[in-house]
Amino acid sequence: MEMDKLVERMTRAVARRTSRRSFLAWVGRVVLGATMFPLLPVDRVAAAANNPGPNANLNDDTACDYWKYCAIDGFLCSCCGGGSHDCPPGAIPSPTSWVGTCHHPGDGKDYIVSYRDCCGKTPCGRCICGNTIGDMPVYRPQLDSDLVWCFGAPNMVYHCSTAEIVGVK
Amino acid sequence: MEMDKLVERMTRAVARRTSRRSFLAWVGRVVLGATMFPLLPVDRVAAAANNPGPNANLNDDTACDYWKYCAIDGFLCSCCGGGSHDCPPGAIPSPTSWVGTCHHPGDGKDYIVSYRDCCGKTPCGRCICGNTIGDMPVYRPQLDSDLVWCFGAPNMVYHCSTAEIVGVK
Amino acid sequence: MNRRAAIIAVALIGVLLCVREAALAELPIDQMKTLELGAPAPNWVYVLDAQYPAAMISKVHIIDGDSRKLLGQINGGYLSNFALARNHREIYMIDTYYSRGWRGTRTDVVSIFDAKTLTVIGEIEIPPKRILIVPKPDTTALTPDGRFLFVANMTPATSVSVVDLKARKFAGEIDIPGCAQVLAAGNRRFASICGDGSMLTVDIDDSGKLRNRKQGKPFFDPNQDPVFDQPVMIGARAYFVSYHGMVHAVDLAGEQPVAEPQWPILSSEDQNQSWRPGGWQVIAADQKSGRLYIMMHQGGEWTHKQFGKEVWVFDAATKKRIRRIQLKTEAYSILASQGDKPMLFGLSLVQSQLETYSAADGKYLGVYQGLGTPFVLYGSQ
Amino acid sequence: MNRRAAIIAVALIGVLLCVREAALAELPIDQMKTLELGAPAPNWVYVLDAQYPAAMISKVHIIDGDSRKLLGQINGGYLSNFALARNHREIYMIDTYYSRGWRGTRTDVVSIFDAKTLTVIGEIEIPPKRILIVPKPDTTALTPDGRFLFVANMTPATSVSVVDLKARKFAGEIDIPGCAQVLAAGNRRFASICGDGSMLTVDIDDSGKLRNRKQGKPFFDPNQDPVFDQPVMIGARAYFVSYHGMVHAVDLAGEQPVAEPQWPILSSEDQNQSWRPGGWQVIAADQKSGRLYIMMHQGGEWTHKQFGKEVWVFDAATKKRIRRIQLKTEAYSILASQGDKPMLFGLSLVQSQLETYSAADGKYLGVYQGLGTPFVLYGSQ
Repeated sequence: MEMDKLVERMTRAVARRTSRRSFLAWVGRVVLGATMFPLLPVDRVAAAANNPGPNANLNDDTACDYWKYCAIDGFLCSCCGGGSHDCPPGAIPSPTSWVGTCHHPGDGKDYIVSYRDCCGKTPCGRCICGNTIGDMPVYRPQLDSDLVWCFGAPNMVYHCSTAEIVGVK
Repeated sequence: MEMDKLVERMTRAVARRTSRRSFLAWVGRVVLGATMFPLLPVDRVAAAANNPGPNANLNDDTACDYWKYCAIDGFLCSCCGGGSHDCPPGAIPSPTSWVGTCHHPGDGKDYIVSYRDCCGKTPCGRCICGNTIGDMPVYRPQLDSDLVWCFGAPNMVYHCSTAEIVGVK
Repeated sequence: MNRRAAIIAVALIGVLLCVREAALAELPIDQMKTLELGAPAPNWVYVLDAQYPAAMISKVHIIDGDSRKLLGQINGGYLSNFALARNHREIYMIDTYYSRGWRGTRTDVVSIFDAKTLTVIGEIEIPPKRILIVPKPDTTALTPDGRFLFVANMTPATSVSVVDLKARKFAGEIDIPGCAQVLAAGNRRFASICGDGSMLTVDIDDSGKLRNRKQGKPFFDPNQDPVFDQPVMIGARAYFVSYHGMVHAVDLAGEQPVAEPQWPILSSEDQNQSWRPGGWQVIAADQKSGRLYIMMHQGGEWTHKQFGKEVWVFDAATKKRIRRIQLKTEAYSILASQGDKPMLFGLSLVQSQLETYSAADGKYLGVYQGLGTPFVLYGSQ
Repeated sequence: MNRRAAIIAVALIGVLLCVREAALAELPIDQMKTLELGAPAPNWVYVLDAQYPAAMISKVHIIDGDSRKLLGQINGGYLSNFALARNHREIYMIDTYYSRGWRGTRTDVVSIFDAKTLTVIGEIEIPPKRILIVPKPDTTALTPDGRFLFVANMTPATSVSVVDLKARKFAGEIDIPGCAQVLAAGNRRFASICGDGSMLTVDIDDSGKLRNRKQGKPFFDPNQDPVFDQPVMIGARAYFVSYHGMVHAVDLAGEQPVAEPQWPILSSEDQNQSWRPGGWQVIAADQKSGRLYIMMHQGGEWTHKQFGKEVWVFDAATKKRIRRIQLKTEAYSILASQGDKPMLFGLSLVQSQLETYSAADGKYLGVYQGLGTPFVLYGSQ
């Protein structure tokens, strides 16, 4: 039954949801004068990223194996009225996020992807997509996928997850 | 899967939960000077009650077919840390309720039963037991089983349902 | 958080710029934003999800019936109700909140959403008396001109809160002793269903105050054959169906409520097969064609909340049955859309899904799943 | 409502009395009341249910592990935490609420429940900074004497809110830069885990103010083999298990945190079969016997949140494995009770159920179902 599948996806999801292990967030913390957490060099973040490589799907951004989602963790905004890098109506992009690196099988390049949460509504509940590669405990918050990472957003209620290309490695 | 059964019971439940169609409640309304709803004579209430008669179970008050539950509607407090006529710890008996009449297969008597909600906590979610016999639309609120009938309780949040013997017919 | 938000945002921009310097990607850099809803289509449907068992936070799923895709979601409070402005500019959630979620001080508000951005643009506090009941469409009504919102109250004494949406304020409360719920029967009129089987119409003035009330004659016997309390409106005419399958039309536009002669939806053969109307949102209508859609099941006395396995289509004018539509999955609520290609929606509470059918021929079109504990369907027109 | 409640109550009593006059039943008239909890038993377990997807209202199910019956429930807010006083007089929920359920002003409070009546007897407002994370036991800690409650904050800067439960007030905030979470390491001491692989101990005075802090030496390398951040305490000694199966014991009672030499739970054969610790609440302990219970699964790198299919029992003193317990259903969290007949609890998130086992021999005893989305188990001792 769908409800049951949904609940299962939800509950599994909760185990590995939200937080964006981000050097952007780290920058946020620097600016906040709270930079006591060791910074992870980008290449370590890259190493921690899940890279489906040749298997990545290039077309369907509502699928968990979409190339840009190589390390996304949460409900896909693409299934919630948003897009792969757009919040659904009424949800606010968190100014803080986590960055991963995804390989594009088409052009062979590695892209730096910022995983930004959309906040301000209760969990969307659709297209849960999570993996725990590179996921660290809370003493490494910038790598902790269980935190609600809506710091700086109007409120701390998590709605869904996006993947924003911010550059090439 | 249990979760799924639970959700199913819940959702089915919601369709026919709570309200106590009560002449006690009616008395409440009289006192409140709001007695514009036609009073149902007790025998009509009796007629509206669901009477399992010979099949009623006399022992297990956590079962839906327990004799005293002949017209109960909601989550059984007996499964929620309460009893057949006791609220679970921390839940408050609603001063307003609905009255039904249940036949006791043992002594052959018809007992007047007051169905009082326990309020002040979110739905217990266990042992949903509901029937729609005698259930009326909201223009007959004293017979409407979809209302949250916690009028007079500290708040209007429904937790579970009890069945209190208040007399013999 | 605002100072911090600002600071973080600035830092973020800085970093993005640096990153962009280095960017030589074939793929462009994404520009993250928040989407807005496009122009509403006739087959959009708004599904009200009470989110049991948590129950204290409601959710509305806005779904495009044609593509069966989620367009967006909005939240509400405890057993909230929903209303959409006819001009599609605003959405209203009629909410109950407690200061500590499930305890503390109760506050009832009308939350005003921009219907395009789905952001909260205003809030009007109303008396903490709104009826708390499993969601029904007629616990709230919006006047056709969008000026006034009516909210049904029960304490258990019954009244209606009048909200002036133009002035953004609570305009007053009008008692409706012996009656319940609220239907919009004009720009300055609402109607309620009464315990004696009659209807009440109440006229208000431009300030939202009571002008006069008219009690109609009883048109059904609640003790013998009660009508479902969620009628469908065609213009200012309310169509009720009864537990035993009689249709009652009540004209609410005149001096006082006037009921037309009732007519049966069940043939003697139907009765022998114990067909009955039943479910939650039992009756729907196609305004243009004047067709009525009624959800049916087979059962005995007091089975009025059994899930429906068929939808029967009637012509309200000829009072004849036009079609029987088999539902793929038993439904608890139905709705008909109002476009040129009207759609029939079947909402399944237990399966937590919405099925779409062609209203013209009953053809099954598809399903949308994962709707929580959904009770009520609202159309975009 | 109070005036009304009183009036209704009076009316009610009146009616009950009348009815009683006429009562000649063989069965006595019921006297409705609200029950209270009896004396807590060692096998009572408190299950924290985050109630996803609604998420804004938490629930704690209090279950008697012996009878597998529900004793009562209490509610909380958004991703709340739980703490039980050692003297069983009070229960604390560390809550986040928004003034409009899911929007509005955020308020964080410690809600104080009478542990016998489960009614709210007090509330202490704390800074709206508490860490919002999938529930973990060590986001909150209670001193053994029950005087102070520590609440872990993250904004994302980290700190600890100190709550004086005796004075019923927020005592102050202590920054723990570079560290996170909170463990009680004495009546005036808490400890946190730091990003460099060390631990921090912080001593407070009787007013809850910072007295001094000691940073221990790094005892693990977060980049090579991170430890799970939910250790189990035996006395003032914290036992951590790492992703790769090393046990680290850290003594938090001394002048500064001192780690003992790490030891492995995996033989080379275990490693060849790719056994690993994993889940959510991964490690538990029997205080008396000094036994450690660690949840295990078979998987590769980064499978640290895979559900566990076995629980391995180790003697913390001899560092030897005593037993392997097969779980009937894969679990996400485990707990050992502290009585004479210790019980092992296995909590299944997806199946939403709690399984009980004899900790002595691993015998499966039974299951309790219908727990929503449960994450964390708390014992009664």
